[in-house]
Amino acid sequence: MTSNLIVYLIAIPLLSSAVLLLSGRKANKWGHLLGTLASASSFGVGAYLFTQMLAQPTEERAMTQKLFSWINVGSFNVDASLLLDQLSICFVLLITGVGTLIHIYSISYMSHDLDRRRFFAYLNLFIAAMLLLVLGDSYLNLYVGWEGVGLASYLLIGFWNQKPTYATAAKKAFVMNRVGDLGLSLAIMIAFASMGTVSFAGIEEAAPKASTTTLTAIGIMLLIAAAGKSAQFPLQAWLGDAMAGPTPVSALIHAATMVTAGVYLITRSNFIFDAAPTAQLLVVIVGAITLLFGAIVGTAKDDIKKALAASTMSQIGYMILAAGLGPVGYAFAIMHLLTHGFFKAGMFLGAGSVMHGMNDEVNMRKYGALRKFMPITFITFGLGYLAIIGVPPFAGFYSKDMIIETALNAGGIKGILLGSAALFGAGLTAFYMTRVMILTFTGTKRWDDEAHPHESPILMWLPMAILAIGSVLSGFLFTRGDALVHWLEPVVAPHEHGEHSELLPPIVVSGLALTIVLIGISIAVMMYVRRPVADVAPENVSALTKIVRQDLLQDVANEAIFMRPGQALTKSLVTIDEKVIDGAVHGVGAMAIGSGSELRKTQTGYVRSYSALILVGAAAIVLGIWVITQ
Amino acid sequence: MINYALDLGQTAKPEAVLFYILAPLAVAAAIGMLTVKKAVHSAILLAWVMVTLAIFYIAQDAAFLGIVQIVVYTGAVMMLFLFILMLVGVDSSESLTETIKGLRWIAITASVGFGGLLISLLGRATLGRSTAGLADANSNGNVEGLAQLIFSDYVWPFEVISALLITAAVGAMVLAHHERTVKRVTQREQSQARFRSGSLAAAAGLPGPGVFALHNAVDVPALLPDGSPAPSSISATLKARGDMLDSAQYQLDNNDNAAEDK
Amino acid sequence: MNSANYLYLSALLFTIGAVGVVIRRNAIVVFMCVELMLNAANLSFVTFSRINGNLDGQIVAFFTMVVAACEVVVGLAIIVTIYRSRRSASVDDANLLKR
Amino acid sequence: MIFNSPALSYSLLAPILIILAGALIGVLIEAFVGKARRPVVQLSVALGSLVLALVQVIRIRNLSSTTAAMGSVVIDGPGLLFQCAILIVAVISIFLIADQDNFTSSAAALPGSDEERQATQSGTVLTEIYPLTLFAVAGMLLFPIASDLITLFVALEVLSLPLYLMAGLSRHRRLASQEAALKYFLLGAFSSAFFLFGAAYLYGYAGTVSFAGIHAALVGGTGNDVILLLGIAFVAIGLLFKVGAVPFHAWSPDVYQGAPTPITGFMAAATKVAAFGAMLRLFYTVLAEAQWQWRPFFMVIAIITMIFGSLVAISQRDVKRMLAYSSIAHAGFLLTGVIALNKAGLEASIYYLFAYGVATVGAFGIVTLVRDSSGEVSDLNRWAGLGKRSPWVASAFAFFLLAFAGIPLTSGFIGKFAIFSAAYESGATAVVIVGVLSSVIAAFFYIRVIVLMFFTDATEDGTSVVIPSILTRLTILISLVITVALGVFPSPLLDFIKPLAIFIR
Amino acid sequence: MTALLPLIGAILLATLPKGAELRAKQLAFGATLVTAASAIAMAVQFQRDNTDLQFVEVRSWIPSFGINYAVGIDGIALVLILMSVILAPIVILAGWNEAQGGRWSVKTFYILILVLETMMIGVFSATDVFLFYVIFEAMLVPVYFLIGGYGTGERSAAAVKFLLYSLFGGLLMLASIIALYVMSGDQGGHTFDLAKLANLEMSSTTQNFLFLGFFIAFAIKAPLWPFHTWLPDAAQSATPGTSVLLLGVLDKVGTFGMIRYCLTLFPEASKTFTPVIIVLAVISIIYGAILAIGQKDLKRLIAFTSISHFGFITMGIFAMTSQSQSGATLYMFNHGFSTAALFIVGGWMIARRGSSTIADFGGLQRVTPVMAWCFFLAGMSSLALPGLSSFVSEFLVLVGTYTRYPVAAIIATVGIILAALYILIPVQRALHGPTTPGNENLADLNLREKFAIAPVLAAIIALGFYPAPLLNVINPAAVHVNSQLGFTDPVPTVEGK
Repeated sequence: MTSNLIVYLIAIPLLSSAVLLLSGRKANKWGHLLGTLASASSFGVGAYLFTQMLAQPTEERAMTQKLFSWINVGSFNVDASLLLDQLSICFVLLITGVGTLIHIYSISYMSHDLDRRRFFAYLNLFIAAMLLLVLGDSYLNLYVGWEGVGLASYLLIGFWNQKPTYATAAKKAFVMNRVGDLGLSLAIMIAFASMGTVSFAGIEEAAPKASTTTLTAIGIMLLIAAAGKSAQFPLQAWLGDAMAGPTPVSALIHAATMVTAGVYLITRSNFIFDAAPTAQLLVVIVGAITLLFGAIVGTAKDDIKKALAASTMSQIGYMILAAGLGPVGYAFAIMHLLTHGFFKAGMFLGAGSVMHGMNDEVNMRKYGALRKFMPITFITFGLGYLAIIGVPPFAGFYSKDMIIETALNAGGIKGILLGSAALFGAGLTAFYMTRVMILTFTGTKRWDDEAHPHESPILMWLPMAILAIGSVLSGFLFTRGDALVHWLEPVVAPHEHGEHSELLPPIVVSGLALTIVLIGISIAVMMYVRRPVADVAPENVSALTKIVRQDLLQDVANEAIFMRPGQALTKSLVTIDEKVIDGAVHGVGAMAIGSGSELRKTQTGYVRSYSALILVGAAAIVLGIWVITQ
Repeated sequence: MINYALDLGQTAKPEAVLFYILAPLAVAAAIGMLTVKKAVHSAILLAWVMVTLAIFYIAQDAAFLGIVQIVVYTGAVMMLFLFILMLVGVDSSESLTETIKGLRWIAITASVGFGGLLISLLGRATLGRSTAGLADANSNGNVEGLAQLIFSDYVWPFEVISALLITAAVGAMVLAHHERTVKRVTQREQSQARFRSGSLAAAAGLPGPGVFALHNAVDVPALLPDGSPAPSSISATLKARGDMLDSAQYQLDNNDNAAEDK
Repeated sequence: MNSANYLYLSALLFTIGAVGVVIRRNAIVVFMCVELMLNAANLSFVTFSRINGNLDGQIVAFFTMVVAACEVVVGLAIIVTIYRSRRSASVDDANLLKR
Repeated sequence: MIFNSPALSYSLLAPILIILAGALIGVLIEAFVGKARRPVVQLSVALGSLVLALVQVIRIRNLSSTTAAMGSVVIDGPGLLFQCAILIVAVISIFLIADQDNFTSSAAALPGSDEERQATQSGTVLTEIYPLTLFAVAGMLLFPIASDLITLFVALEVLSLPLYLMAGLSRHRRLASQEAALKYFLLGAFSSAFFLFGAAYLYGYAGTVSFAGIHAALVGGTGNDVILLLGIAFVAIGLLFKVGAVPFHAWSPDVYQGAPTPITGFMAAATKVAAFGAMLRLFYTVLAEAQWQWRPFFMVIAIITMIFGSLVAISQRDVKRMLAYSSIAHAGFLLTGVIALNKAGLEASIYYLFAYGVATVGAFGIVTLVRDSSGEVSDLNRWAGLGKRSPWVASAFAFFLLAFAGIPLTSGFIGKFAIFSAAYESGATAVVIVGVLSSVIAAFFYIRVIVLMFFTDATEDGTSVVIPSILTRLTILISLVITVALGVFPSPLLDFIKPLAIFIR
Repeated sequence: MTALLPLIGAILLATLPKGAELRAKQLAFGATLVTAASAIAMAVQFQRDNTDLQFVEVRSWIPSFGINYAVGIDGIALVLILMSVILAPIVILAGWNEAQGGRWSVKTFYILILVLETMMIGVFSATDVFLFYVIFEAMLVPVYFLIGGYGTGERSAAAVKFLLYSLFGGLLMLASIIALYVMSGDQGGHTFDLAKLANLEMSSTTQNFLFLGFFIAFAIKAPLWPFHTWLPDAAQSATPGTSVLLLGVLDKVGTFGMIRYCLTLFPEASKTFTPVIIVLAVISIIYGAILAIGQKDLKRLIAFTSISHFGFITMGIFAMTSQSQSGATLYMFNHGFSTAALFIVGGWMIARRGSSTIADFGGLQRVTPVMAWCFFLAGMSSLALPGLSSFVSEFLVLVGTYTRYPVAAIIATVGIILAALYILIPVQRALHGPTTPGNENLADLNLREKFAIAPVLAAIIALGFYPAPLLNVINPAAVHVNSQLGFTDPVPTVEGK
């Protein structure tokens, strides 16, 4: 049985991670090799399974592997069981494939870091967790992977945690992810309470019978989860800071794989969203807002990684938008996810390469004219650039165009709004990505003399090149004969064509999109080629620019709404605990002591007052008798 | 008198007269006991109360007790009190101002309350029977009746009470008896010691009790009531030799000051 | 006259004795007040003896006298001891032990 | 007129007679035996008579349920149990009393005088303590079995007078000791007067002084209750004074503090047993039918006593005073046993009295050990760090305190449990709840002492624990063993008590 | 019975001469190991599906009150006993030197620990209410001396507060026990047998009052808001080992008592009070978490996290679904281990640094990577990271509670966000950032310490993935508890597979 192999997908990197972590410094020499090998073997297993799946007829492609009964209490039965179907294999290949490339890249990129072994251990851990996320056959299994990737992400963002800001960034990411996790766990609870099961298959079966309210509640909770993990509005703030991690991490986790888990979750839960229109509407709203938000933020970033991060956020907004459009959009969401995985990972690696050559400088205003020094990086980065802004025939064109088209066709005013947002986003994307290209590779050199820009070694540029090839070809491959759409059909509900009348014909949409992209590029060229670029960000800019530079005040808002009230609450509760609750306890004690020392004064030491006391006591008793014999 | 519920039957007229004369006197004496300054007076007043009670005992057919009350109580016990009073200082009088804050009020309130309620309660009480009288019980004589009881029914407490008497004796001895650890100094030895002490002043001995002298040397004249030295109180020889000390320094007010300075 | 009057007298004397214990400072006087209380109790016993028509009350009164005598011996011994140590018979001066 | 010669049933009275004989021999020894040999002889005589009396008590346990001495006493199960308890406590205490360091060498000498110094240096000891103790024990033995008011009153005085005397015989801080004697005596006499007055009313009500007669009158009474109630009230005041219940407690802290520590221990333990014995007999048998009148009063007194004792103990700075207030609180707990007025309450009270008595003697035994150059140190602050210097002594003391606090696995816990459950059974829920709450307060000050001994560092002045003499050691050890045994394995005693704990009227 | 083994060890220890510290430690460690082995052997013989009490032993103790030495265990008790006996040797090994700074000898420390262990086993296995109460109260004494004698800082004040607080609760319980005892006398003979007392007839008012007597005692012990204030002080002052036993084991007596006594003896009152208790539990969860965030002292912080965790346990118990009930028991076990890990590792950190203020640490990950990792893992367990054991229990409690009290569950779930904060903030301050002065030369874990912590962490991970061995033992007992009260799980609105 081939399904017995599924567990090895996860087990290999997990085991490798454990070995690397436990073996200590002894493993420093070969740790990175083991890590890469583990990832590659996992990819190998994945590829083999993929071929096996291809060999099966469509209906029999999905396979499950039950490992053991995990939690079994009353009617709450959860097996540790893995599900490999058409949707998860896409992710498996993306994760292990891109993952392996990034492992290879990291061997060189991290070669000077004393803790490279630990880095690889974390990467392996991440791969394992991410695979568990996409392979789990129930929400609870998914949850384990879900938090696992969060943990790996935390560890990797904080890899250089001796720098306090990095450590803070890691913490921020984890906490905001936990907000999302809250949604996921509530979704699971609601599902169990209403349907008595938490497995995908079980819920899919029960969903039609469940009330819309229940499903909407689950849907909203899942959306919160997705928003947390995928840095969607309003839980987007952590992603920019997450760039504190080493660049390969940004490429793998915060561009290609982990952040797209939200898209996976929504796609996987299609049976819930399809039956919960309100939740679906919320999904598209979140997607649309985020894609614009990310794009706008991206226009003002001088930090190359943050600019790419903003772009990631925006692109995932596209995916979420697509996933929110229902059965017509799931495949495109996944497609964009995959193509994005290639080009964004490639670009991040490119950015890493630039930083590698520039003494880890990240400020693009200190770059300029690097094309000559880093030709390979320039080319691979450029291919990714073309893909992301959606120039045909690069991968991004296919996937993004589909999403814009689907959005426009969503029907009515909703369609027009979503479509316009998507189109406007495309223009913005073109603008800021062009800006990145121009600032980094063209123009005049703005770097100091200490920097000696140079091309990266082969171990670094090879993965970049492979990813660049992916960014060029993948879109074409996926859309040829609607390959991906058909591949995914058994998982996401069948595609019902012609449900909505098309608002605009596809060719017009493509044209419109390209025009907007061109406008974006032109503005960028006008702003950054025609005019000299200052090596420090100009201060005399409009208020709007300032706001955009502050990420549209996301951190300010978070601070004002959550952090400060939270801190105030904490402080006041600490005080209340000490003063009021503990104070009451101590008060009782003090009262006892106080009344004790007051009563003690009756013991004056005078015999006569003692006899008076006896007399008073006797009088009181006589009084009592007097009263009761009345 | 107020018509109380407690009706125990009427007594003979003479007894009533006796009671109405003696009872107020007894109460007055008792109250007097609390208000006189001198302990001795208190003791005398208490003795009067006891005698009154003895009379009442006899009036109530308890002749033996009445006699015992006078002989033992008033005679022996009160004598003991008086002895001790002598020992402690028969003239010592006690200020009746209250020193413990609030005690007087508490005492008055409690006692008025206690006494008032007690009497009021007694007035409310009924026994459901009238006075039986002791004619039957005393038919063989009061003393015989008591003896019969003491030596039969109450022989055990009577025996035990001997323990009390022994305790009292042992106790008094423990507290008062001096175990001589060194031989007692005889008067002879004392006098020898005085003269051998080297100072003649010591030889004279201290003035006897009741003598208001501040100095007992032969060279100091006694003082007349106006404070001047009495010329006849000192030997002419000393006067002639000029060994006489100036008695002014022993003037009462000077001496007070000197004492304070010390 | 009603025999009950003896009881009222007894109660009155008892109360006076009790007050004396509270308000007098001289230990000997205090003790005499206790004696007054005992005497008051004895009066009650004798009166009740007559009322009840048996001699038990008189027996108790008799025992009380003996007991009182013993008590007086011990009590006065204690009072004298403390007087010798302190040169004072005031109960207020014995105030080392308090609180 | 025919004189019936009285039948006294001497074998039943033998325990008391043995003790009295011992006391008399003691007095004679004072007269005829040389000074040097007196302590040993006196101790042997005292111990011998106590043990003999104990043996006799146990021997006559099956002869119980009989009146003796012309109805003056009742020999029944509870009476014998009380006598047993008193005798055992006395045996334990006698070792402590035998440690003559605690008593003045010459009571007649002025405090601080040369005479006193010389007497002390010459090694004179006050052996009169032994006969006095035995007299007190005799009174105590008689107190709970007395069955008429005369015997009760006589017994009360027999037990009190020696105690008044002995309270004044401390070697150290003699002025305080004499003051304690004076206070104890004056207040004791005062309360005896109340007792006597109450007895007069009871006699007036019933026409007889015997308990059986009073009970009969109570059942078939003709008049109203006023005289009866006054009688009960005043007799109760006398008894409550002896046990130290609020508001008749005021003597106990002062006397406990001033008296020589062995006497304090003996007095605290044995007097309580005797007084509660008498109280239980009186209220369980004679006055049970009047419970609707007296129980409310007792509940109030019990509640006030428990709370007052516990609260005031908290702020004490002197270990003996603290134990005094603790004994006040315990008097409150024991009063719940009186209130219970059922067989369980009687059993529980007996158990409690015995357990408490033994632990008390042990605790005071330890107090005698903590001294500095000028004698016993009872200032709590100077007990700080005792656990470090003398862990065993401190641990033993801590254990006694835990027993007082009623921590499980000590005798105090079983006692508390038994007595509260009996009270609850009788419906006195409020008393039980107050009892439980004041136990918490009480625990507070016991624990404070433990903290002081174990967790506080010593002050610089040298308080030290003397090496206990073999006798003191015996006292503490016996108390400790009994306290542990009763806590862990109380069954034998409970089973022993159960069949015996039935009053006969 | 296994209970006697540590006691024998204690007696042996007591006979040791004064100076033999090492021997004392070895002996104590050996005794606890033997106990653990014997308990595990017992667990193997335990029949899982039998809901009756097993290993029952009844001996007459105080017949005149109907008191027996009666013991017997069900699945819940077994799990808790296992936890206790496994933690004991670990605590001794981990805190090999922690008795040194105490007021008394090392020997005394271990005697107290062993006596305590005896009582722990006893308290979980007692089936006689009186026996339970005796041990419940007597346990306070060794702990009191452990805190007061070997702790740090305001140790005596903390010890006194702990003792008085517990005594207060205990005595309230005593009042209830007395009432039960008296009632049993009225209804066919005095007894303290749990099963017989459970069948007493009483008015609902009586039941409510008696329930409160028990519940407040347990709520203080557990501790539940607002009876919690003794815990942070005690934990702050106690040695790490003592804290482990205190929070990990002793406080479980509170929650265990709720199951065994509150629910069994007073089913009706339990139902009456459930809403109130659920509210208190939820407050505890949130309140404990928020206060933990606000703490500056590492030990206090851990204490407050425990308050939050005990909120979960209590909520699980009173939600009375099979998931929540099993989850609550499992939670007790897991909390024992994760708190043990936190305190043990935290204790090492504090011992090395000489301060328990979080701000005094910094950058430990560079200096002492192994220790930092252990702390991190323990922290992750405390915040119930999926894949670790505490997740299973926490989720079971939540999901079980949700089916009956959705609002409570939803609010409680917010606790998981706060948990992230209260763990990650100290992790960041202590482990991350630059190595602050004073921390440069801290030593990493030695072999003994690694051996001590390894089983705890291994258990945390292993049981996270495979909790079945425990759940199989717990489930029948938990279902039994619920069914006694007449509770069955709410049925899902939609029947799905």
